[in-house]
Amino acid sequence: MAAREFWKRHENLYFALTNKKVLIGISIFTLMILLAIFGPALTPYSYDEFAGEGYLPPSKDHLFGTTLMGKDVFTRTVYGLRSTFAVGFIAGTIATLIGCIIGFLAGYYGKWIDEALMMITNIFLVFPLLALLIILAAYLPYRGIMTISIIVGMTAWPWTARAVRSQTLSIKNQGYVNLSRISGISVFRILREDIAANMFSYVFMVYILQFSGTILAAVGLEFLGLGPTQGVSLGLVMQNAVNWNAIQLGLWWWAILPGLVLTILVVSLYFINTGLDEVFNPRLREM
Amino acid sequence: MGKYLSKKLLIYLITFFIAVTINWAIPRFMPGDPISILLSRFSGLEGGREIIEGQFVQSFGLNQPLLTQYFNFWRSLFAGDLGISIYVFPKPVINVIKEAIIYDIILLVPAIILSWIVGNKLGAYSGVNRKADNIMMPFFYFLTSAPYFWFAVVVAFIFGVKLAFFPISNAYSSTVQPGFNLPFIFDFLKHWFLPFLTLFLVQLGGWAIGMRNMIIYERSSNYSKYMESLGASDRLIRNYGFRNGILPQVTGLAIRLGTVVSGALLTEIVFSYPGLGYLMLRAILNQDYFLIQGCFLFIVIMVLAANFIVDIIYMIIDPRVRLSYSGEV
Amino acid sequence: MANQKQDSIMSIQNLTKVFKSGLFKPEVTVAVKDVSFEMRPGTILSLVGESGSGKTTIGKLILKLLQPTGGKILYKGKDITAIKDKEGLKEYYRRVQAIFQDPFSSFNPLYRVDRVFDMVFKSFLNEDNKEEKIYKALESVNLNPERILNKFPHQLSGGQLQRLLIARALLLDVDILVADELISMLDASTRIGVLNLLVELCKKNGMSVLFITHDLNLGYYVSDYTLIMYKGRLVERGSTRKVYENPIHPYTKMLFNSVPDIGKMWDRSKEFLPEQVVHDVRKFYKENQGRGFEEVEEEHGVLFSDTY
Amino acid sequence: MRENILEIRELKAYYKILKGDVKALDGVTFNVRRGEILGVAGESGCGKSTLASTLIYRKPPLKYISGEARLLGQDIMKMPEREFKKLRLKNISIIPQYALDAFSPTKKIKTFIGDLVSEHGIRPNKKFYDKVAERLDMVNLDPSVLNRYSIELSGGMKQRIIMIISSILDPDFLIADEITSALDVSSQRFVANLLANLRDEGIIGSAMFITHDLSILYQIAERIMIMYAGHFAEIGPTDEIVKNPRHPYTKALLASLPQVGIQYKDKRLTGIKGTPPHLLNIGPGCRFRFRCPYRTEKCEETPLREKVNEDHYVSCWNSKNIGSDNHG
Repeated sequence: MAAREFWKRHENLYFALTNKKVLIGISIFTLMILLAIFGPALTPYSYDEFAGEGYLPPSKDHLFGTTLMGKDVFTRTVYGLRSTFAVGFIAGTIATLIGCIIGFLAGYYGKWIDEALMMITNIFLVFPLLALLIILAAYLPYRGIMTISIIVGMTAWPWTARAVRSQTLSIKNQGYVNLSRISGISVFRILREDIAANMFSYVFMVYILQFSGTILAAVGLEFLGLGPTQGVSLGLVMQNAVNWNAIQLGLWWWAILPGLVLTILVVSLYFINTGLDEVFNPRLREM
Repeated sequence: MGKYLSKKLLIYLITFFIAVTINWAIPRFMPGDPISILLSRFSGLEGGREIIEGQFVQSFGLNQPLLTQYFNFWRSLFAGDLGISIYVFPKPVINVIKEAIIYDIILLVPAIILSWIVGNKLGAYSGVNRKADNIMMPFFYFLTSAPYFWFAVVVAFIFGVKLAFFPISNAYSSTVQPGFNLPFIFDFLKHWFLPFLTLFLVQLGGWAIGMRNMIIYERSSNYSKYMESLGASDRLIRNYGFRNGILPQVTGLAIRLGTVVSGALLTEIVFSYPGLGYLMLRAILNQDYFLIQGCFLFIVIMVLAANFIVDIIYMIIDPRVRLSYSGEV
Repeated sequence: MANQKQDSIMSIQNLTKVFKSGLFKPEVTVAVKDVSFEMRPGTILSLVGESGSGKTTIGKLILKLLQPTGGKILYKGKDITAIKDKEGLKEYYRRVQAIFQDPFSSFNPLYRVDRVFDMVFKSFLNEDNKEEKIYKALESVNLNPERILNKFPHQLSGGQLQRLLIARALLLDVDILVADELISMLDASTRIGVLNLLVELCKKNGMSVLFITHDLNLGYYVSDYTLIMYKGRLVERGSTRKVYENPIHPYTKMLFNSVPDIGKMWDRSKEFLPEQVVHDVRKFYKENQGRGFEEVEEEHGVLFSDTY
Repeated sequence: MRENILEIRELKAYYKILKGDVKALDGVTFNVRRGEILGVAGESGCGKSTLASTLIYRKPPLKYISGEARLLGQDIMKMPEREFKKLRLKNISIIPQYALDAFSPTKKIKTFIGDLVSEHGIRPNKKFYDKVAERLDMVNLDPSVLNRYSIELSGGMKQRIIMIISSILDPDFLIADEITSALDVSSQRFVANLLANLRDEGIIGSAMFITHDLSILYQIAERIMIMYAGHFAEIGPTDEIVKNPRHPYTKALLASLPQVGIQYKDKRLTGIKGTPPHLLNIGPGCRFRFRCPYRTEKCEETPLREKVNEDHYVSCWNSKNIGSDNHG
């Protein structure tokens, strides 16, 4: 009986956990996280070590084969995955936070604050961000994961700000916000309990998209050789492969497998997002 | 209508202004003293002394106050002076870029337009046909999740290496004579095809998913219900839904232009296709800051121009904007 | 009107609200223009108008959810537009409250309905005997506390939720209650109960109620005074009986002619066009040029021309 | 007696959802005659809008269960969709509740009308648009509105245009679903009158006017049907229903109706205590019994429809005890 009450109250959670897309997405995502955490412990090599002969196709010893020089591609991939997750978490969080704050302020206060913030947002929106990132990164001689995440996060927020703004606008006009205002509740509490709390599910979905978006942006930078100056990243692995003409030489495992892992990771995030979309918008559920 | 366009134009002007300002500011204020790196690189080249005299003392004007430097920067910009390239020394950056940008245009314009059209059609079909939906959707998700350059590698490997149908680097073979002759055009198209295919396919997924959701959404809208109540056929209702679903897709095009252009830059690198992306990589590897900045500026201009075109199209197809009932896009 | 001023608890004077949108070429909408009236304890004032007439804006201005562009709102003689600080605002809301149109949107769906009581206790009231006070208030609006408290809004009906908000106003023992279309979302059979309750409590506790409505029949049923709004203007004002029995402004006349009423058939032989009223009003203003808002009899005033 | 355009017998349609059946329309019987406007009234959730959907736009989860609905003699419930499509707009049509939102934002009104009639094999030529212009004139609109988009029109204009569109092929039976609810008082009167004019001019054969507002029905309906919680309650000539209601719900509904001339100080109106029952998997029995002052043990059974007067039918076990003395 209690269980039933629980599901009745958390109907959306129930739908989320019975949604095929969400389940598949979460499973793959979890698998990837486990791979990033425990992967390095599973492989006997380190990412920069010459682990064996070069030009080895995938085998039991080298799951993803070896590079031309004999580095273990699997090892490089799992280490790269770590850095990818780190970028996704940090940059995704930064972008979501900035987007939410700007969207909140614009939507809640309206008037010239709204006009000004939306002007800035629209400018960022039309700016080709990769170009901006390139120019920023190109002039930074030393770049860590943190630096990359921050510059990616600082440029990825505009669409979030727009989305959050329109959500705030629609919630702001709900009667309960006005009721809270005339109940002598502080603006901070209204923002937290009436607006933010009701936007939580929405913001969560935004975060998922930011996570995948920032990962892709960061990998693009890495591929240009503008990623972290130390360590290994998925983009760097692929850049090496292209620079060394891996595909022309037939080392497809080097050029393709690390990117495939990344693509699957992004697909899983999309699955979670669309699944949740179906949960929160019953109109899409019918299909 | 005028209000809508002027508001957009204002945003683009401000964006351009900011881009130029960034270009001016970055070498001056970034850590690591990039200007001294530039100076030292030039001084090693033949004729580098004159460049240093000309560029740095006059237009760069490093010994002048910042504000004057800033105005001088704008002045030389309008004179078309973006500096001298190191990578292809001593060519002016503007000429280097002019030669490269044509490749971006012939790659991007067909890829964007075709992908948008085909993607929308497929998405609309997927939105009304459950069976097709189940088969196509995972594929679309895969496409839209793939990084451009990785997908380029996959395409190059399959079509260029395994099947060996198409060449996978450069814009044309060194054996053909560039010009309006058939062998050259054929050779050119062969080189063009794979980068085009990459850009076409990766975008396709996003458009298809977007249109599919729009069609489902429009299908449950009130006008659809009304039309069905009055005996309109599925075909007509679908056409109406498509017509309305197109609007957000055009807006989506504007929003995604930046990403697509970025994707094209990376794709060019994989295929050594000599557009701005490939040029930029060379510039980065050679620490050719003038060229990096020139590329940056032109990418911004390209995206802004494309945005403006999309805005005009949007205005034409959405009566609400045309009649000034809504300024939002 | 002389004695009206004496015991009025709130006085609205020449209230004007203009909305501007857009930073560069602002679009200007005049929502409320030069509206004046008084509110007295123990009376219900109905503010009648169609959509876009500015009636809801007036409610929001009184509640300080919007800032007026011009004019004054005096509460016990003090201009409330001057209240800026948190304490002053709290003090004001201690006595001036509202109930909004949509009962379901008046409650944050994530919290139990008790939250509306918790909020007022935290802000305004002494927490001693909190539960007892809430029980008493709920019982006086004919709600069974056991069945209401600890529930989520979607578990209750619209009528129950609106009663709950009336109970909230009762707890605060408010002077002024703005009831913005509070029953328009309720069904015929349930809304009369809520309405009766509102009138009863108004009379018993000496509340002054601003009953904002588009429904003339409901306005007539509950109110002592009536204000008719048209395009941001107060066009007719007075004791309900007088306004209803002897409407003078063409807009008011049109409203009374078109309200459906059981027992009184519309005259279908006469052509009736809603657009006609615009011309009628223009003509009326033109004929009475130079005149402004005038009292035609005791407790009955009419706007004769908008170009005074 | 005039010809029946629509004959409904024991019609049932449920919303089939995960948790079971929502019995929103549960056994309704009535006729609509040529030339009449039948008013259907009741509060939200009484099944009046479900009735409209069942007749013209059935989409999951709403499902037809049993009973029949004969339009000009043909049972439209069992008719294949392809055939029924041909009857729409020509024989049966609807002015939907969401009329103000029934336009496609990117099509001109002219295109919209033209596309709709083309589906029924009618060429939208000059002659056709002349007819449209004539109809627009009837609602005091200039033919130039045809070249406009819906965003350029006011609410009242949209409502009128939808009424013209829905009746453009002179349907025998027109469902008017809450056509006055979203409008201001002044437009309400115009729109309600317009419905009656369409009927008077013979443009529509008959209409079913669904609304929660009894006082509007009083103005234009010949007969009124009252529904409660998916059940038929009462049907009869307008005057009968208003002056001599025989169902306790009708009586209570009328007693709760404010009218100009009645003030709280003079006469206290009474509401109905409680709320309508939830219709999910609801069992048999009179559905009003939970709120009914006349309730007896018999009410645990679903009441039968019986004739109480000429043209006046009620579903209530105690209708005989409900006097005709206290209203009117």
